[in-house]
Amino acid sequence: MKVEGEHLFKAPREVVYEMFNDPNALGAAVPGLQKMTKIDASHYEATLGIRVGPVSANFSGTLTLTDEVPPEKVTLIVEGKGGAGFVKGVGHVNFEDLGDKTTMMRYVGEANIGGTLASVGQRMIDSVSKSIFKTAFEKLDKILEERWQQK
Amino acid sequence: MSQTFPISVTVNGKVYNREVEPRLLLSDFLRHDLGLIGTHVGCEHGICGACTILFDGEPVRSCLIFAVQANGHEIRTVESLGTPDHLHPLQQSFKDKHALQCGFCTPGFLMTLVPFLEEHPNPSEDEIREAIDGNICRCTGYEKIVEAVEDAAAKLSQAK
Amino acid sequence: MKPVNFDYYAPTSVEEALDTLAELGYNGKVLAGGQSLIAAMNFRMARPGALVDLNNIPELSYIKPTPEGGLAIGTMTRVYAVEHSPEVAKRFPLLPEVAKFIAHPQIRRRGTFGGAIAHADPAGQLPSISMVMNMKCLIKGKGKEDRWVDAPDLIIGPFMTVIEPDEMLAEVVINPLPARTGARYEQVSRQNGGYAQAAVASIVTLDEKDNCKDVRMILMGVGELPILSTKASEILVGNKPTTEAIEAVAEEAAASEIDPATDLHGTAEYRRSITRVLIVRSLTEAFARAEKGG
Amino acid sequence: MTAKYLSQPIKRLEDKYLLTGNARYVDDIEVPGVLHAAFLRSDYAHAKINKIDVSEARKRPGVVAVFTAEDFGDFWKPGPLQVPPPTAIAGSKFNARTIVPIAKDKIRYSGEALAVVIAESRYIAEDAFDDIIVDVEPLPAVIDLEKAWEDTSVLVHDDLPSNMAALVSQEVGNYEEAKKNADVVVSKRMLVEHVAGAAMENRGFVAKWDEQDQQMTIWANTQSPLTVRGSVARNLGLAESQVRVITPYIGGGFGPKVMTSLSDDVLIPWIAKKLNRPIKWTEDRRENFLATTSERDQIHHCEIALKKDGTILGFKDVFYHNTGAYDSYGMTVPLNTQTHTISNYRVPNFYTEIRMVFTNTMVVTPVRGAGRSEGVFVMERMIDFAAKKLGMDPTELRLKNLLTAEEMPHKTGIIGQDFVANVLDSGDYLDNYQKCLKAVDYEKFRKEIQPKARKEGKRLGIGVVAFTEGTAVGPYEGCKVTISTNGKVTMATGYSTQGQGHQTVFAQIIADQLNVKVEDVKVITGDTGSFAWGAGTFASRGATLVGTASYLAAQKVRAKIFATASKAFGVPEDEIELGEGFVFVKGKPENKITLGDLAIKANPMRGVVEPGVEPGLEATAYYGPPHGATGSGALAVIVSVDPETYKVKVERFVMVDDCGTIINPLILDGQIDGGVSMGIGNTLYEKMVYDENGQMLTASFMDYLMPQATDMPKKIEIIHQHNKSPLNPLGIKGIGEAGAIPPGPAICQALEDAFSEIPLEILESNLNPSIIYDYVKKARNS
Repeated sequence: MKVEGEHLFKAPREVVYEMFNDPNALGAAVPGLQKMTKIDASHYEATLGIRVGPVSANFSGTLTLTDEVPPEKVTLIVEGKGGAGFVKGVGHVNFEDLGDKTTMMRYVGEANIGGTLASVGQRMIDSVSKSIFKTAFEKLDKILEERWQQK
Repeated sequence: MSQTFPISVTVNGKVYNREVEPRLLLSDFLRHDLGLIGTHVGCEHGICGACTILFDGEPVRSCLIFAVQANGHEIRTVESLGTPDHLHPLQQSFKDKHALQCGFCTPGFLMTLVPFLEEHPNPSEDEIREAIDGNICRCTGYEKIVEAVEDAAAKLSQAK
Repeated sequence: MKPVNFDYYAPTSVEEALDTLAELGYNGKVLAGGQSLIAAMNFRMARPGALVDLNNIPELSYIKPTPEGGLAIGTMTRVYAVEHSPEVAKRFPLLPEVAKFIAHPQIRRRGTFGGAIAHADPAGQLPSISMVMNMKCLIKGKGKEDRWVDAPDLIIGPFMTVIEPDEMLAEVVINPLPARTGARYEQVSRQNGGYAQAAVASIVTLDEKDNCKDVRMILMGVGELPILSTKASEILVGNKPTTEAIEAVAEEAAASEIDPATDLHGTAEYRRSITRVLIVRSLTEAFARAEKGG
Repeated sequence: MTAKYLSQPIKRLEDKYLLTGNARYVDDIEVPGVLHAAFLRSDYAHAKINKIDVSEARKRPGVVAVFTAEDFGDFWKPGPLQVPPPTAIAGSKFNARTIVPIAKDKIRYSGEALAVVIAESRYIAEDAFDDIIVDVEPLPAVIDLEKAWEDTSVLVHDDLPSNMAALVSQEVGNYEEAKKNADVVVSKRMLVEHVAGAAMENRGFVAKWDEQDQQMTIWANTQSPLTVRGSVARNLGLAESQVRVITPYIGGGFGPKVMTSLSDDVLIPWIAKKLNRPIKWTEDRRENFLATTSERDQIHHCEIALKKDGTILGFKDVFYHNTGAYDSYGMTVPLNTQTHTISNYRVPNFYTEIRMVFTNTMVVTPVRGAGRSEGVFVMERMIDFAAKKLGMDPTELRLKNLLTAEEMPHKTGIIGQDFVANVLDSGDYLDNYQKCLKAVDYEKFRKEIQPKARKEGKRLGIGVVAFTEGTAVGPYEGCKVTISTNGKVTMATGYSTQGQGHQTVFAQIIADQLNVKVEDVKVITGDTGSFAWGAGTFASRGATLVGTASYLAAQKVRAKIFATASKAFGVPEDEIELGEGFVFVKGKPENKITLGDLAIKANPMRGVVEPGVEPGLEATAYYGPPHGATGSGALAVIVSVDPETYKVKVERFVMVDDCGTIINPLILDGQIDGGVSMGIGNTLYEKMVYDENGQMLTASFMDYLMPQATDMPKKIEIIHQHNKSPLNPLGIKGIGEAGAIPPGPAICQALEDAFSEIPLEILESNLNPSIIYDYVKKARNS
């Protein structure tokens, strides 16, 4: 499944980039994230419990940051496995400084979903993934707002 | 074994008292605990209709109800209709019109149609097709099932 | 395909149900008709720790008139009962019209009105209809004041509502529609009883000069959530619902208000295209019905 | 000879059991002490297995045993070639990589078994999946057929140089030469999409080992009980006589249940023997989509060469055929495609090339229509495209090239699934087509109905296509007919039945020969304890092969009746008359001997059964045809398309079919109707989809859409032709797959016709409104 989109952050590019490298911020943004442990500078282990209505899926997996070009771009690799299947997502994230202390983030990536989720959950995947992104951005906006105000 | 619940269910007029795990599907309970194998299981997600039974007179999917929920209720399965030598009029029409082939989906159709014919004694073809849309038959292409229902409706209303 | 184990509770009163839900918290899950939930459990996609079965609470099943002339529907009322209720047909003919599209007769016999709304399936018919009809949802929780939530505020995400784990949807109230109101549901699905690829429901009211006095239109299956159109009222209210005006609504709403997905059964572009078509069909018929008195 | 029952609409004898819930299917078999098996299946389509840790699962209460590939030791080995490759075709290449019962080092499709849990209940067995730790290294999946064929592709089988499973080409005449003389050449790339058999009953298997008797009893809903018996015996080192396979009532087959050497039929008997406990496995619907075989899935590159007047000079077809991860079932499907591509028309020059590829999907084996649908689809589509280019009506082009009765038998020269050169034995294909045009009133539709509808803003289109159905292939089938001492008749065959009405049609044939009541003939199908020879239920061969064997065996018994009666009455045989259930001497009907009493006399306790005479009123016969009998027909459909939503409705459906002698018209029409619903389903609803990572996305009826009652035309109008096959004494040809074959190309033609003002060209076999929308949009913009 192709994942593509953009989001306007109301903060300068450096701040946004910093947030994307901050496991606490990322962790807070991801719905259902239960635990996130740093392995090294760019590797994290995480457990995730996604509850979508009656459907609940627990995943354990890793988050890797690569190809970092601060503050322009970063690639996120998420891998998770659980009883309902697995998810592997690669997202290339670009940050464009719009000059007015706002940053346009554009992301393009691939999400591979496997197992029961993929084989019988097709009709839920789109709306649910949209919802996860939406919730995540809302949370990131809030985090930025707080940080940016603090600065 | 997790916790079990005592249940008392009337199936085809007979009272059964059993202990069941709450997760036991009604379809499995009927088939394997009570040995009423006429109810068939085709998909276990509520689409194929093979497991249709009457729950307090209403046609429902027995794969989407837990046995424990049948406690105190009345179930009817295909076994309550006719016997090989004394077929129910609808069963006879199915036979006469060649409305079944492998027979696996047939009990589900019958249990959907028995209450349907009670409510619609003179159904139109469109009504019949809509009534059986929740039952999948891979063998017959439905045309002969529709004919059988028309035939049964005519017979039943004449008998009244 | 067999469900995992769970604890089972079969309260016989609302009070007992609320006690149990409060005790279970996040571990508990209401079992209403179960027609979506048990299927998901059979696939082991859903693994609730405990189920609180509302099927033994007869007091949750009813359709009764409200003093205002509307209807109050108990959460456990079967969809089939709503579909075939003369009371419902008389006041809200849109409901039986929609109900026929919900899965198949056997599912409607068991599936419940409140359960379907609380399930908040973005492609489900009843959540959308509850929104377009602005139904009032009564939510109860142990030790909490009863609260009423408008349906459009109930659903906050796909399969997500504001109902807390210790709460339950108890009743849905539909207020009477004004005179000269017409409604129409239009849906495209691959098959009879299948999931909607796109659907539109409109409720319109005409004034004495045959101008559009009010319009509510919902677009479903074409976004993360059902979408209440604002374009429809912007363009139509105060004006004659001409073919051109209706087409303008269709054009604009389909272009800017929806975010359909591409999936196995159709592309986003196709869904956009049929949404446009369904808006025209739905509004045209709704206005025609309003003209006839609703 | 009486023919009281043949060709009569005898109501089915089996129905009364099926209708009342008294028919036992495999999941209905209750064996005391049974344990339940469940297979943990791979989420990944392609991966290297590091470790599968089942130690925790073994500790779960209620779990009796858990096995992975390692636990089977030497017993684990790739299965046999269930169907060998066609050695008869010169230059053909075939790489045998047969299916393994459970993944060992590598996973090759999503849904492949990784472990089998044996527990007190299926519920507990599935619980134990949560305890199993699967450590694998995912590999890129091979899915796209054309890319898979390239040398640069990732390999499904690492020990092969490429993903080529087979490369087989056949040619009659010389296509390239013929093309030089052509006025018009059309070439296209077309897809024939992947569909499921989707019998309503999933697969199931019960094995019971009797340690004292050293006997294995198996209940299975297989289309090939004798293959299962043979492989279980061989795998376990038992004699065939120690294994009895019983097929109870079966809830539909449609092809996939013919595949053996799967996880269940290989591993469960071994486990039952090892644990000395009966084991039951019942497949669930998701497993059925993931791990039961399915079919179609071909990509064709076709070219047709014609003269200006529409005469076909030649046809070329290079096609990719997906075999899935393994190719145990040989090349039945693509060979069927090769034979059926040109089997309707005079095509003097034909080049056909199969590129069979391994991919990371479940194995492909026949599904109703098997290969024929694909061949007919591409040929019919190409004729439509050629007609457009020639400016001819598509029906006119067909009328010009269809084979006639005078040309029968017609050798196409293409070697088919039975490894013999295809001979079209009988039929009048032109006549089929003409009758079909007349029945649908093509002229009236063109001149009146369609223009009128168009004026009203409705889009109607018509499609009329021709088809053949290769049926009744060898090697052989047989049966044993016995008259019991109660005068009733038993027939036993190794052939298993899945709802085709065999219990009735075989009884009809036998009842006529023996002059007994049809309900007094009991037919036992697919029980190796009753009859232990045969091949299996496939290729619409039951009525023809077992039917003919029934006829032959009954004739032998009939001869015995006369011989025994002659001796009993002391008169020559020609003075004996056979009444209904008894014999008497002509002119002396008052003195009769019932067949039951005669059966006692044929097995005397004293006296002599003369040398050369077999005792009892019993006989066995076999029938194997020199080559298959080809059914044929034509189909006209009228469809309407909603011009705004692109939803399609089949308004009329008129089918002409020629299957030779009709045994039972009721059952015959039922076979056609069922095939038709599958054909319409395959065209407008059903599609199995694997994503580029090899995930099966349609593993439930939520996404794999089965045709429903309201999806079907109101009436399937059927016209029967009666050109008998010269290959067997009754003149029978098969019918089981006919209905599934022509709906695809007919509906495509009709859709193009509904939009005749734009250059619409449909190049795939499965459509939905969204796809039609795209085609129309593209055509409008071109």
